[in-house]
Amino acid sequence: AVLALGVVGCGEKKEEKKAEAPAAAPAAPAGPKTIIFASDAAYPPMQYVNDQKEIVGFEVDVIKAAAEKAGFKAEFKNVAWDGIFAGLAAGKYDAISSSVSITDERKASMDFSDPIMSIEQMLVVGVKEKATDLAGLKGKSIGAQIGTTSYLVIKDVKGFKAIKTYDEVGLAMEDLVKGSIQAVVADSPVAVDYTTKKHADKIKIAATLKSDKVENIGIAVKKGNKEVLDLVNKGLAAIKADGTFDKIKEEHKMK
Amino acid sequence: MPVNSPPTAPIVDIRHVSKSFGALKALNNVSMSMSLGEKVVIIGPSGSGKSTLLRSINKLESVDSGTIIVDGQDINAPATDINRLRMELGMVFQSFNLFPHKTVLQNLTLAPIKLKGMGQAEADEMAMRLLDKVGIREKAHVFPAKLSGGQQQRVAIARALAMSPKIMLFDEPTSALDPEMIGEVLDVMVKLAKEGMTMAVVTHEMGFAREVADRVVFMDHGAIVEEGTPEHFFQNPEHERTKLFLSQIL
Amino acid sequence: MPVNSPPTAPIVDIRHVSKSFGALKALNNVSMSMSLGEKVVIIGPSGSGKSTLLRSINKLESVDSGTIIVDGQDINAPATDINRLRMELGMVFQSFNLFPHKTVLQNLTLAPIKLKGMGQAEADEMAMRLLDKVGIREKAHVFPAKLSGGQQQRVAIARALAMSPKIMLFDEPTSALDPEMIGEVLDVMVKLAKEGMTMAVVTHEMGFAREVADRVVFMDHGAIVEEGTPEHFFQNPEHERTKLFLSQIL
Amino acid sequence: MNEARTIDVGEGAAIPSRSDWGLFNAWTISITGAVGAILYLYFFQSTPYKRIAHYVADGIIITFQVTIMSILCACCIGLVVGLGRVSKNKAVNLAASTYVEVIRGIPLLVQLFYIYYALGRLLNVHDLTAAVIAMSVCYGAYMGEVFRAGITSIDKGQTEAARSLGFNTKQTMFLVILPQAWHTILPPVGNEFIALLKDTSLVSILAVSDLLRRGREISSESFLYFETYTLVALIYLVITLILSKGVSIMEARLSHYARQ
Amino acid sequence: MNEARTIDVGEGAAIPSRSDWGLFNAWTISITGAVGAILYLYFFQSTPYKRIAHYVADGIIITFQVTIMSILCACCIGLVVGLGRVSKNKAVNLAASTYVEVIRGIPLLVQLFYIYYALGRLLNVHDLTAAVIAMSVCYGAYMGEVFRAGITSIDKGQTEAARSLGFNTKQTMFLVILPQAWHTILPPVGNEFIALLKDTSLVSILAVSDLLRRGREISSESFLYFETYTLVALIYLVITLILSKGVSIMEARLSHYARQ
Ligand SMILES: Nc1ncnc2c1ncn2[C@@H]1O[C@H](COP(=O)(O)OP(=O)(O)OP(=O)(O)O)[C@@H](O)[C@H]1O
Ligand SMILES: Nc1ncnc2c1ncn2[C@@H]1O[C@H](COP(=O)(O)OP(=O)(O)OP(=O)(O)O)[C@@H](O)[C@H]1O
Ligand SMILES: [Mg+2]
Ligand SMILES: [Mg+2]
Repeated sequence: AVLALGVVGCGEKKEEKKAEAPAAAPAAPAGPKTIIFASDAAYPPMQYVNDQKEIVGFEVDVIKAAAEKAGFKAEFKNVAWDGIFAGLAAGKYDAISSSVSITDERKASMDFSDPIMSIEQMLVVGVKEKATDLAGLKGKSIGAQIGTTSYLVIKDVKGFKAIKTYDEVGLAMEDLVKGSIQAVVADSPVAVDYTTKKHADKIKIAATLKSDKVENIGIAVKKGNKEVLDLVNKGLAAIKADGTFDKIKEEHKMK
Repeated sequence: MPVNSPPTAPIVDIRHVSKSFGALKALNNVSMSMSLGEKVVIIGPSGSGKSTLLRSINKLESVDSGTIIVDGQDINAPATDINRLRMELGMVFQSFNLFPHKTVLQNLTLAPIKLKGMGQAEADEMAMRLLDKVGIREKAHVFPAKLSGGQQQRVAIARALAMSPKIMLFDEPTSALDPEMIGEVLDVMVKLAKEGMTMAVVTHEMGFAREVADRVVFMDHGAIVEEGTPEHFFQNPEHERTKLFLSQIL
Repeated sequence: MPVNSPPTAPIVDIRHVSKSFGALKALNNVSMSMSLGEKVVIIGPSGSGKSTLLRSINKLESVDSGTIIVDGQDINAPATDINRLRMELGMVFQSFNLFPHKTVLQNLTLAPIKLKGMGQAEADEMAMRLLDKVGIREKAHVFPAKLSGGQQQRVAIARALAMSPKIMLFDEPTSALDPEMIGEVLDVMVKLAKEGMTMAVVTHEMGFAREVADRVVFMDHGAIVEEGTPEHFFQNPEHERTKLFLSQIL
Repeated sequence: MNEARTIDVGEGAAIPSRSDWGLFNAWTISITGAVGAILYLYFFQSTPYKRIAHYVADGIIITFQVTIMSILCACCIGLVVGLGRVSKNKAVNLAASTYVEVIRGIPLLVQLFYIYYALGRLLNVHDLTAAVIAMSVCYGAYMGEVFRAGITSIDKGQTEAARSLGFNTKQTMFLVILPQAWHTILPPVGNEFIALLKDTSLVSILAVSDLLRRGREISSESFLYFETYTLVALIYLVITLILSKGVSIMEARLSHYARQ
Repeated sequence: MNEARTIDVGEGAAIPSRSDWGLFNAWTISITGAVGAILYLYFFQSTPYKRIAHYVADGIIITFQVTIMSILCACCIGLVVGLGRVSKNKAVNLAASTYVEVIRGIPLLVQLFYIYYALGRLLNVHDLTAAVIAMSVCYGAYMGEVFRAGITSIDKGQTEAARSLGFNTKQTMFLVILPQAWHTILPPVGNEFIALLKDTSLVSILAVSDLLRRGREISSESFLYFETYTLVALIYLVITLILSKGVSIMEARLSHYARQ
């Protein structure tokens, strides 16, 4: 599947295509609609940049598969997370595919597709740390990526020495490995990825933070953009129905 | 040179002009006029307002009150195109002010080409004629920095003449020059005077004043103290102030 | 003033000293010595190496070859503590070089306090005595910028004296002064000479040389051309070059 | 002093000049060291440096693209602002001065965020354009001061001579003053170019794929922070050193020209 | 020209001076406008500006903390570098010059990443400390040039007079030269202070909770990008305007002092 999406080149190429997008690709007049997805591609294994500078990952593959089924063309654009919603509102792209959790606050300013999957918030700590919940980390420093639901979990918890926000979740993990902070809260797929692949010997998952609500991730579109939403939902439903979704999950070794 | 106004009407008419710099009255109710072809030499001690008077004629300095009529036009009237009028008034500065990024020839041709729409060839030819006149034809393609002060000032005169002005204004054209070079510039100015150019000259060169001036004007403290022919002026000055000045300078 | 070396041994002994600035030979195999209490006046045209010679005595200028012995110590020897030795050598510059951020009194006391560990009170008292001597006691608490050139130079002399040097070096101490002020500085220098100070003075003041010098040294092109008593010097100079120089300067 | 300060705004590189012995030699040492280090790492420590080098290479092009487009726009803005700053028209003058005062009072990074996110809704431009706009707006203010200083460095007599020949204000400026001012203006513009090139690293925060962004991408993926940032720093260093030498040569040429 | 350039490194604010009519008035307009806008937004547009203002307030303190600590360290480094740059000892001189050349050749943001992430594993320092180290190392190079220019601005005669009294090099520098040089040094140091304050916005990238970081946090959470960045920019503007007025007053005082 990875090879099939090798079209996306460097930033420049993407821009050119974006500019042509409204003209509905004159070279192929009857061609499928192109949807541009913004992605904070520093979020392995969901979406990240590989050695060929392509945006790849689980969610990317899901969207590509859905696109095939629903008959649209998906293009990905790397966007820094803390401005990703501003860009959507400004119409710089059609949708956000960046492990966006569906929350009530966000629903107020954008529309969401059907859930792709549910995730949980996980507490990641150093291998020697004994604490197994947030309370056990009082007096220590904790971090999360800026503007994420992970950050919302810790934002209002009292008793930490410092609550730090990072541009990228990887930078938070790096600080954890370095010892600048003692814990990171992150989405479950990301937490698993970092603790099993990248820094298996240095950090571990201490706990899954229980919540009374189920947290789902989905594709965000500008409020009222029904056309895109319908296409995405159609594709998602199709791949879930025919087992493609589970196959991709397996490929990416997701539980 | 075409003459538009009847010979009796003055070509420059300065009436009750005053000008202050802050608290300092640089010009204090000055009136003076020049008729076509007349050569007026303005003298006076430093700071007496000579330059200010000369510069106000082509509005490099704008006056506070009074009127200045040049060639029939009030230079301060809103309808007057001062840039047009300035083409009638050639000005030569103490510090030459040649354009250092242009050759001597280009210094002469720039304004005629850009302002009068003269063709390159015509302008070049005219410029060479003028350079001949001031005696430095051979320096046409040299940059000003390579010239001596005297040569630069002669180019500056030629540059002003290139616009075929009706009147030439000189503000101490030889004061910045070494003694050896003063002569060559004065020679050009005398030649110009003999050809009938209307000239207003601020200078300390009394020999020039004696030889060329139709009228000498003596200024002090922003006012014209005395004026008259060179003969009157150098032999029987009326005012004490004039006598004192002449005794110092001669 | 305690004398360490026997009176016969020279207190300054310059032997075969040369010094170049790039291609220019500022000093060319110069030898000269001074004994204790002697006053030597060095004269010569501009650029002849007078300043360089004087400055090389306290190593403000380091020489290329030759030796300089001051008070028994080779100033270029590695073992010599040049900062210690400089305390024996008071220097007065053409441009005064007072410390503008210190009062007159502090200018005098800074070095004795910091370098000799003198107490504040003792230093102040000594400084006031010296200011008395140069005649500007009343300016003790004023900043140098408020003083005239002559006053500044007298302070500079007092500052040098505050370190109780054995030898005083003067490099054209009056050249930067207006004529009215030259006298007041020379007076102080004459007084100092009368008290028996060893002095090397570069100057164009021939009157001073006549009155004070034990020996006059004439330099040209980096070499000593002629030396002798003032009488010999001003009445019967031997060399053509000396005669020419004296004829120009007197 | 004031005059001098305003023309010498640059936070560019340290320009090596022959009169500054230390800097002149330091330049040689630095460039030799930096180029040597890059070559050594690339050829003798191929893993992982070769991989990093290939990954970040296209970032250098983006960095130059942003720099060159921004400096061109900044020069245009700077010319307008500089003319405004010397204008006798009080309203124009004040407008230009206020622009300079406000823009120089706000950090470039904040301006970047502002233009990108805050104004993003109004002017729907893509990243590279937003970056270029922000850099130009910011450097336009600095450039304005450079132009102003260049214009005021020309003797008043030149204006008077031109005006007395009959040229109007605009002709005087473009035919007489500016052609002379560029000698004064060019070296500080070169310096601003270097400063701007360094500051383009800030656009990496907007996910523009410049040199630094590429470095951040590969380091966060490969965890080769030390190796990546060493290489990125060396690349920036070599670029600015070469440019600063260029400015130094230009300065020497122009001052030579000015003397003749 | 060279001398002047090196002391006037500042990318600080545009310092309003009485001799610059336009800038002087522009300052008044800008500060009135900025303060007025903040007050208006806070009191008459309380939602959402009050919320934003309260959220970012503690960021201002961090910004000042980083600025003040960094400028102090940078001054110390600058003094050492400046002394090195004027040293007659060729090795010392070259070391100082190379430091200046290299540091000024690398973007501050790259230096920040380098110190924080690349060297971070070796020297495991607190983020604030890393920020201060990086800012100090970078500004130390600029400050070194300020000190160097200040030192060389003192007449050579002062050194000669001090040396001839018997002071050694160090005593001469600290008792005679530096006490005089601070008049020349202080205004550009003030300017560097402003430039540094603006550049502290970069440390927001290291997850230091300064003013800009706080702004980014609240805007990414509340989606009030326009409102947040407007307020943040205004706060920065007011701070730098006030500081630039301070520098301007200091400059006038010192030049008055120098005249007396
Ligand atoms: N732009 C100016 N601003 C302020 N004062 C000025 C200005 N131009 C001239 N002045 C003052 O006005 C007075 C008259 O100046 P002006 O140059 O006309 O004298 P002048 O007779 O030409 O003297 P000089 O022989 O020195 O050239 C002088 O006191 C001068 O200082
Ligand atoms: N630091 C220096 N660098 C280069 N050349 C120098 C230096 N100091 C002196 N010189 C040159 O050395 C020569 C001797 O200089 P010195 O100052 O000793 O002459 P002087 O006799 O004192 O002249 P003056 O009466 O002008 O003071 C002069 O040609 C001078 O230009
Ligand atoms: Mg005059
Ligand atoms: Mg001398």
